Amino acid sequence: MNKNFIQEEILRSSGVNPKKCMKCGKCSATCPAYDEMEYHPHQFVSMVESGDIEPLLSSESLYKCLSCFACIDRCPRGVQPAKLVEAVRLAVIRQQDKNHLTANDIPKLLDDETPQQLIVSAFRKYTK
Amino acid sequence: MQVKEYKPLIVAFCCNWCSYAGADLAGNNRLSYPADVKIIRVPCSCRVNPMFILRAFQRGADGVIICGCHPGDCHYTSGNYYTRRRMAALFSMLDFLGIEKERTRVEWVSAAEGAKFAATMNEFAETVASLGENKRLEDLRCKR
Amino acid sequence: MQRVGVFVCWCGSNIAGTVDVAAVAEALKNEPGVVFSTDYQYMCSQAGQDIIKNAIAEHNLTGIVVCSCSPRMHEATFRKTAAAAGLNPYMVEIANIREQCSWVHKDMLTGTEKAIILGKAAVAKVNLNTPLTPGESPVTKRALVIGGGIAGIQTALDIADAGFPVDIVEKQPTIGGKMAQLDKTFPTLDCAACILTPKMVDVAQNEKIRIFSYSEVEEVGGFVGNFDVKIKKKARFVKEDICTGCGACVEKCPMKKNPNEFNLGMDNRPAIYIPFAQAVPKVATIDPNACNMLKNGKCGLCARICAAGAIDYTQKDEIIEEKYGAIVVATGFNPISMEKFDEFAYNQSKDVITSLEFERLTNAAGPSAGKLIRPSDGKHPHTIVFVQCVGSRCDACAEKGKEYCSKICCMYTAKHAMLTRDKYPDTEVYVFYIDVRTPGKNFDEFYRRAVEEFGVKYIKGMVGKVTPEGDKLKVQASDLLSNKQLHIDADLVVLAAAIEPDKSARPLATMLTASMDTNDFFTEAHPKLRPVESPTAGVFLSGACQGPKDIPETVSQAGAAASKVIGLLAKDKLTGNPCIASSNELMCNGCSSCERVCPYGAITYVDKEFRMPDRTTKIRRVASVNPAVCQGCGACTVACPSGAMDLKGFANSQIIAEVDAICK
Amino acid sequence: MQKITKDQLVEKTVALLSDGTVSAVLGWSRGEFDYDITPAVFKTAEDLKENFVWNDFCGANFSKYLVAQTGKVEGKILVFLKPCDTYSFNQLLTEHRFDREKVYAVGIPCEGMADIAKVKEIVGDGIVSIEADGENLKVSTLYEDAPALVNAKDVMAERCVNCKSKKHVAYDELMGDDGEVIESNRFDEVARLEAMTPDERFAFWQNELSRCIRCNACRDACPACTCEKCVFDNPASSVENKAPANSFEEKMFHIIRAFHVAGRCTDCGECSRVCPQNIPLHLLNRKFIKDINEFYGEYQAGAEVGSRAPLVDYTTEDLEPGEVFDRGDKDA
Repeated sequence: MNKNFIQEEILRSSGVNPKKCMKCGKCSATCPAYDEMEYHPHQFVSMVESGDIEPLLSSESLYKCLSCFACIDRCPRGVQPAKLVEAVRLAVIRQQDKNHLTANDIPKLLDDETPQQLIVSAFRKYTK
Repeated sequence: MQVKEYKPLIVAFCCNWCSYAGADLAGNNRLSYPADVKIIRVPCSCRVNPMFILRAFQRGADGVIICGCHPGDCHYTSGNYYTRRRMAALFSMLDFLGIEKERTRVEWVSAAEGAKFAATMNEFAETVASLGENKRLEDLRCKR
Repeated sequence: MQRVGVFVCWCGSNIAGTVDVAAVAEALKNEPGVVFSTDYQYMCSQAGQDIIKNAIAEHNLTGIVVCSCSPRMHEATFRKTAAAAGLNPYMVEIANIREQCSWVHKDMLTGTEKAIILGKAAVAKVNLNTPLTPGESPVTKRALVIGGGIAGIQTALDIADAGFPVDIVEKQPTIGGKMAQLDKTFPTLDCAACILTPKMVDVAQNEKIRIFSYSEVEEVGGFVGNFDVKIKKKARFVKEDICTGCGACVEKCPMKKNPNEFNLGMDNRPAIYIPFAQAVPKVATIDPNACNMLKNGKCGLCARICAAGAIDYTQKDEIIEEKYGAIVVATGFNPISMEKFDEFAYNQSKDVITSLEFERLTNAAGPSAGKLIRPSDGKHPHTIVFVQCVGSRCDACAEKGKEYCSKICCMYTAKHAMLTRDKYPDTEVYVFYIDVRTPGKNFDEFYRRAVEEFGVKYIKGMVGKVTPEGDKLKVQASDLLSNKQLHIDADLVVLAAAIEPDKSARPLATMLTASMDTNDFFTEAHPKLRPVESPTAGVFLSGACQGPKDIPETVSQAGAAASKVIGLLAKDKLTGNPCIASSNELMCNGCSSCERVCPYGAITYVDKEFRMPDRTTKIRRVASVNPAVCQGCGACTVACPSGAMDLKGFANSQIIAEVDAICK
Repeated sequence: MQKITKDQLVEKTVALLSDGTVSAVLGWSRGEFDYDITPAVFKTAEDLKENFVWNDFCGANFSKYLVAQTGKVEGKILVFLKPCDTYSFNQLLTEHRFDREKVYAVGIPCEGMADIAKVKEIVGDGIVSIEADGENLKVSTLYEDAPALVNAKDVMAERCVNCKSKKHVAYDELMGDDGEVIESNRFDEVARLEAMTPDERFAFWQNELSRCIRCNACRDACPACTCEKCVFDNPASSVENKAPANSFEEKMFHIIRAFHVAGRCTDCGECSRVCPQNIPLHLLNRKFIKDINEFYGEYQAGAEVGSRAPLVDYTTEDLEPGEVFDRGDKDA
């Protein structure tokens, strides 16, 4: 997968427009996992915008984000950094080729243990 | 038999405050455009009634262009916004009836854009010329 | 049938170089209505104009066509010529055969051919011209200024200075507006009161100015030069002309615990109050929601104590009707509500305040007598965090903030930070910014001084959240340049709240039929060339009601609005453009389409009785155009499906005649 | 088959007439044939009992008649409104065309009206009577002894097949149950034409519009065309009425007519119903409606009184007239 393609995929699946960002840093200011992260929420936005995605794909930061969505709530421009983080995670999964789930796969995953919530969120994520 | 050379006839409705002045500026700077373009002065592009456009086509015009102030710059604050909606709807309808869409156009030309005026007219005249005569909207009784 | 004369100008060789002028004159002779046709070297010269005048007399012409340069150049000239010869000036049409013909075409044949067609179009049009007379309306030589802040004060003073009477309507009990609440003003740091209060006194003492304080505009009718305005003077339960402003009642009033609006609720005032010491008019006002006498009929202390006998518990709202020639809107701004910005804990801690509250805290006449303290415990704050752009430049949160930049916050925050460091060098002052915007004379220098001389710590980044913990405010913020998250224990957090137009502006705009943008700022007639006029004739804009502004800008716009008003009031009569819309009542459906597109609110409806063919009568609603307000854009003529609405001078039939002539 | 019966309507009307609530009734009256129903003003119970009709051919939209009739009647006039008629009713109120106080509007449900052209396609000419018979119409002709049975669904008018709403948006009293706004496929035919090449579209319309005889029935029946004087009847307008001597005149008429009602047309379909040449005139109006919905957001004329028609409105972000076509190309 080339760089541009990944960038487009991330933008598409997240639905985020990083150009709306005015670089105020409120996302990072509000982030509870800030100190754990190598790349901070505002950096995600600017790196995705500039297409500098490779470092993000291999960064631990991806999994430090708690998806608390404080950044989405606080961002004055509606950029939604957490959705970008999620999209980058998805891009990683895609690269590992475990990327898709179709409706036909669902029945065999169903058992008494698995919470339905899980199936729903997996479905939401892996069908994008 | 003498073949009459085809020259397109273009009617340009120009807003008094911007494009008409833009046309004057084109003249001042001696920027030429085809003589086929004939300008009718209106106080605002929103004065242009679809009836005028159809009438021009009916009487044998090959193209009609409406020039107004850039959106936001209307002398009357909102006239060109109405023009934009009306003409979008009208042009879409003409297209729906199978009229070549290239024959109608709206351009925003300010009083300072003499060069843009000339360039627009040159380009529009060329486009219309390449379409040939207007046969779909003309009234046969009005033909020269 | 018209008797049309055609005059083809050579313009030296400008036209004659590429157009065979004689051939044009000859060709147009055969057009319908043309009884005379000639050409001349310079039609605009005295000799040329004489040719026109003589021909009008000699051939009894009812209309003339001049084939010459652009009408933008000499239409006015030839109209005057026609008028001098006794012809209605609007019976003149110009065929533009210079700018739009001879100058853009190279060869004689093409040029001549086109000139003839343009001439024919002009002849076809003039055949349908009708004599037009510009409408005249008298001008009421009195101006109304709505809003008594610095914008309204300056506008009123300037208009009064030119000798015209002015009324100021202010909804608060005193004029002065926001500026009266400020401490110092940037970038020169004069004290706001020192420069404002003399102006307030000037207003009070000016014989030409009447102040309707504690009043609101109730209804606006009429049009430019002739507005009819109803003003509601709210009952203040104190006779304004008798009250001396001694303040004895204020001192004795037992109902002391009411939030003081002037200090933004940071301290209390009695039920009867004077907003501040320099108030104009300096008259007490009773708050009917707080006064025990007005609520329960028990007390009456102030009436007993008032030596002048000014208290009147029976006072009622009063409606004043007045005529005005011009109206200036100066309704100003307010900081937006911080209620919805939970992350800054504005509702949770008294020590999170807005910048305007900070102004009051540092103002010598404020709740703390100018001593910078924490509102919660009155202690001196050691660490102060200023947050910029709170609610400004907010795209995502329309229900919380505003999309635009509020313009003044960068500068007043720099001022606050600088003054704090100056007066209390022991404090640590942080300013969190996204961008520092300082366009303005000596503005950037001012901001640099805050950083370089006064040691204010400017940090590029935003505050993410403020958490009250004990007596501290935990501020979590990002420092983008050093890529760190900061945690600051602050004593005071000051929010630079976005500003928005006053809530009274929207209903006022409806009353005035003045247009507004989506943010409720008044729209100007032209963003560059007519910035202080509203598109509605006779309505002018002053100050922040048109967009965020600082004081110097407000004052200069106030002066500009005043000069526009003076220019209008100096006229005895307004002559309008006669090329305006008019409705044929017989065909009008009364459907309101025209009214909806009219940018000027020039169209109203009247019920008219019509005789029907069967001899019955029918009452129908029909459109009526106010000639003093219509500007002649023609938007209504296309909105009208029946063609009842037409534009004089650019009538449907005239334009169609032009189209036909061109396409023939 | 209509759910509400003629007797119910007559009973209701006679009651309102006799208690003085209304002094006249705008209703459907027997015409020359069973399928040829005429709008009429009834003033007496006798007249109503004798001549009032309610069947599958009562398509006429009465809203427009209120413009003239409210001025002629002392007291209130009762009008029957099918769901689609209520939109026209509101639109005319928006345009201040009649006095709401003078009208007593009775909403009645509608199961869809029949199109006589479709009936004739099945049974042929010479129809002498048509009666409702359950789900069917019993059609007797001159040429057949036994009446033909035609399923009402098969002969439903196009506008009813693509009914946009069974909900009444205006009434003083509702008879029967109210329905819902329907997601119809009414724009499919417009979309089909849009997908054609310009030449095909031109040929289509040339074929349709060349049949126009300029009888003005479309205009006269249209509830949006209530002008005191139509531009096409006004010698001063420079575009007054002309016989259709060639291909363009009627195109001009229909384009301008559609433009004049654009944003105001409620898509009631009366134009096509009354066209003696069966020209699908409603497609022109639907094209404007479809465009307006796509360009400026969904708008249903008449859905509420006082709404601002899209063509007398604007936003600063509207699309440019040139983009109208680019948009089409993108879709393709």
